[in-house]
Amino acid sequence: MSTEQYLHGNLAKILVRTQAILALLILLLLAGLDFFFPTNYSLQAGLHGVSAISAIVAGTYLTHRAYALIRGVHVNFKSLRYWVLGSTALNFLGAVSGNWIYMRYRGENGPRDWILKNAPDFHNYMMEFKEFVTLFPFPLMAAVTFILFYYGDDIHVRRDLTQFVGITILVSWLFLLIGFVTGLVLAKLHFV
Amino acid sequence: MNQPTHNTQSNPVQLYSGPIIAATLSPLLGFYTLMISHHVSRVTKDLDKLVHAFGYWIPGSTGTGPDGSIGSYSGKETLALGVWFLTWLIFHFLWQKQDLPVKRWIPVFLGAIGFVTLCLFHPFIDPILLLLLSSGR
Amino acid sequence: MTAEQAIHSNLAKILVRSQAYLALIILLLLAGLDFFFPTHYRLQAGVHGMSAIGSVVAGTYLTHRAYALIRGVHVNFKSLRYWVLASMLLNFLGAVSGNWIYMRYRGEGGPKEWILANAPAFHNYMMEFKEFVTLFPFPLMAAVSFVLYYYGDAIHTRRDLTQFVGIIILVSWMFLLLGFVTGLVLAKLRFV
Amino acid sequence: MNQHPNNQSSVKNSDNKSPPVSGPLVAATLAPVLGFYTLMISHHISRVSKALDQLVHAYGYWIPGSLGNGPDGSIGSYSGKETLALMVWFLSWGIFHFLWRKQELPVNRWITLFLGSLAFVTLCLFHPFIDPILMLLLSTGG
Repeated sequence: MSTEQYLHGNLAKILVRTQAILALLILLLLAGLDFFFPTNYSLQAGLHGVSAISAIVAGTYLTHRAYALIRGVHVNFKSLRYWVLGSTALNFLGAVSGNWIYMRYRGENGPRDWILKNAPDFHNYMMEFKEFVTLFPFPLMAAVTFILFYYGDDIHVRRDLTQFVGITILVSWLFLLIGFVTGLVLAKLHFV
Repeated sequence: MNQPTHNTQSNPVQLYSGPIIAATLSPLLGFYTLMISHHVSRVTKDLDKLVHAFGYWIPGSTGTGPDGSIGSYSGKETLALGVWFLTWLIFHFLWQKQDLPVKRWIPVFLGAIGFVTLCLFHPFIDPILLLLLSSGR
Repeated sequence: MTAEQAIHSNLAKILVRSQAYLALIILLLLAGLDFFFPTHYRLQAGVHGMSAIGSVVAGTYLTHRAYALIRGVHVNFKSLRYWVLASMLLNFLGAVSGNWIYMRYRGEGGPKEWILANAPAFHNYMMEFKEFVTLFPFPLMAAVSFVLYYYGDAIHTRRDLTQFVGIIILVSWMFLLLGFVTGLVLAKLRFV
Repeated sequence: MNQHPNNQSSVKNSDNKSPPVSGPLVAATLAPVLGFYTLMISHHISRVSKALDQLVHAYGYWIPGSLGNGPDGSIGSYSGKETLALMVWFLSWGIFHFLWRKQELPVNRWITLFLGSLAFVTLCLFHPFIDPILMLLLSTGG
C-alpha cells in the first residue's frame, strides 16, 4: 500500500465515522427535542422517542451484522453478544416508555380522543396494530441474546443455527421500523 | 483498481479542474446570497419588501388567509437562484481550460458551507447582527 | 464456491433486497399517510413528505457510493450518473413542494402562529434555519450531476476530483438529514 | 475471510464439550411467538364484551398506570394483555427449554414455520383483515 492509498483509506475511515456520529446525533434530535415541546407530557414523549430511536439505530446496525451470520463468514461473537444485549435493553426501554406514554395517549383529551373524532382509522387500524407489534422486538432480541450467550462461540459450527439467528435479527428490525414509522405518523397527527 | 493521481502523459484526455470548482463555488455563492438577503430582510419592513419584490414571479409569494404565502422567502430564493446560475456560467466560461488547486479548494468549500450554515442559525448570528446594526448608527 | 455457499450467499442477496424494499415502503408510509390526514393541506404535506423521504433515501444510498469515489476503487460511473441525476430531481421536488407547504405553514391559523404562541424557539431558531439549509442539497447535487456528465468516465484519472465529488455527496446528505429531522419535529409539534 | 471454517477442524477445537444442539434455540424462538399469539388472542377477546375486557384487564392491575382516568389516562386492559403474553412467553420458554435442551430439532423446517406464524399473528393484529373474520365467528357462535 502506497502512502497515498493509505491516506485515502484513512480519509474514508474518518468520513465514515463522522457520518455515523452525525447521523446518530441528528436522529436523536428527532425525539430529543420532544423534551422541549409545550406539553405536560414532554418527559414521557422524549424518553419514549429517544429509546425508540436508539433501538432503531442499534437494530439497523445489527441487521448489518446479521448478514455475516447468514453468509457464514467470520463473526466476532464477543462483540455481537454485547450488541444484542444492548439492543435487547433498548427494546425493553422502548416498550416500557411506550407503556408510559400510552397512558396519556388514552387520557382525557389525549391524542386518542382527537384521532377518534377527526381520523378514526388512524386509531382503529394503525394504533391498535402498532401497540402490539412494537412489543415484538424485545422478546425476539431476548431470544437472540439468550441463544448467543447460551451456545457461546461454538455456535459457529452450526451454520443453520447462525443463519436462523441472523433471520431473527432481521425480523426484529422489521417490527422496529414499523413501530418507529407508525409512532411518528401518530405523533404528527396529534402530539400528546 | 487504484488510479494514479495525475497521469497526464499516458492519458489522451486532459482534464481541467476549473469546471468542478465553478460548479461548486456557484451554489456556495447562492447560499451566501440566501443568508445575506435573509438577514437584510429582517432589518426593516422596507428592506423586506425590497427582497420580497424579487420573488413575485413565484406562485404563492403573496397572499393571506389560511392558505398563506411564502412571503419574502420567494425573493431570497430568486436572488440565490440568480447568483447561482449567473456565477456558474461566468466561472465555468472563465475556468473551462484552467487547472485550479482542488486540494486547496476542498477545505475552503467545506469551511464556507459550515460558516454559512452557522450564519443561518439565529442564536449564533443574531447577537453579531445586533452589534453590527447598533454600531452602524 | 461450493453449492452450499452459493445457496447461502443467494439467500443473503434475497434478504438484503427484501430488507431494502421493505425499508423503502415503510419509510414512504411515514409521509404517504399524510394524504389521509384530516386537513385541507394533506396534498401538499404528502407530496412534500414523499419527495423529502425519497431524497433522503436516494441521498443515503449515494453516500454509500461516495465512499467508493473517495477510496478510489472501481466505480460504475454510468449508473452513478443516473443516480445523482435522479437524486438531484428528487431534491428539486423536495424544495418545490417545500415551498408549497411553507405557504400554509405561514397561513392564518397555521403552524407558525401556533408555534409562535406556544413554543416560539421552534419557529425562530429551527424553522428559520431549516427553511434555508434544506435548499442546499439541490444545488450541491446539481453540481455533482454536472461534473459527472461533463467529465464523463475520464474523471477516474483524477483522484482529487472524484474525491471531491464524494465529499460533496456526503455534505449534501448531511443537509438532507437535517432537513428531514427538523421537518418531522415541526410536523410533530404542529401539523399543517 | 469468505470461507466458512472447515467443519471437522472446528468440531475438533471444541471436542471436550458436547456439540451444540438446536433444541434451546427452537425453544427460545417458539416462546416469544406463543407470547405474541397470546397478545393477539387476548386483545380480540377483550373486544368481545365489557366483561371479558375487565377479565383481561384484571391480570394487569400490577402494572403502574393500568388504572386511572382524566388527562393523564391509563393503559387500560392493554396491561392485562401484556401480562398474559409475558406469562406465556416465560412459562413456555422454561418448559420447552427444559424439555429440548439436549434434543436436536429440524431448524430449517422451524425457520419457515417461525416466519409464517409471525407473519400470520401480525396480520391477525391488523383490524381491517381480522375484523370481518371475527364478526363471522361471533355471529355463527352466538
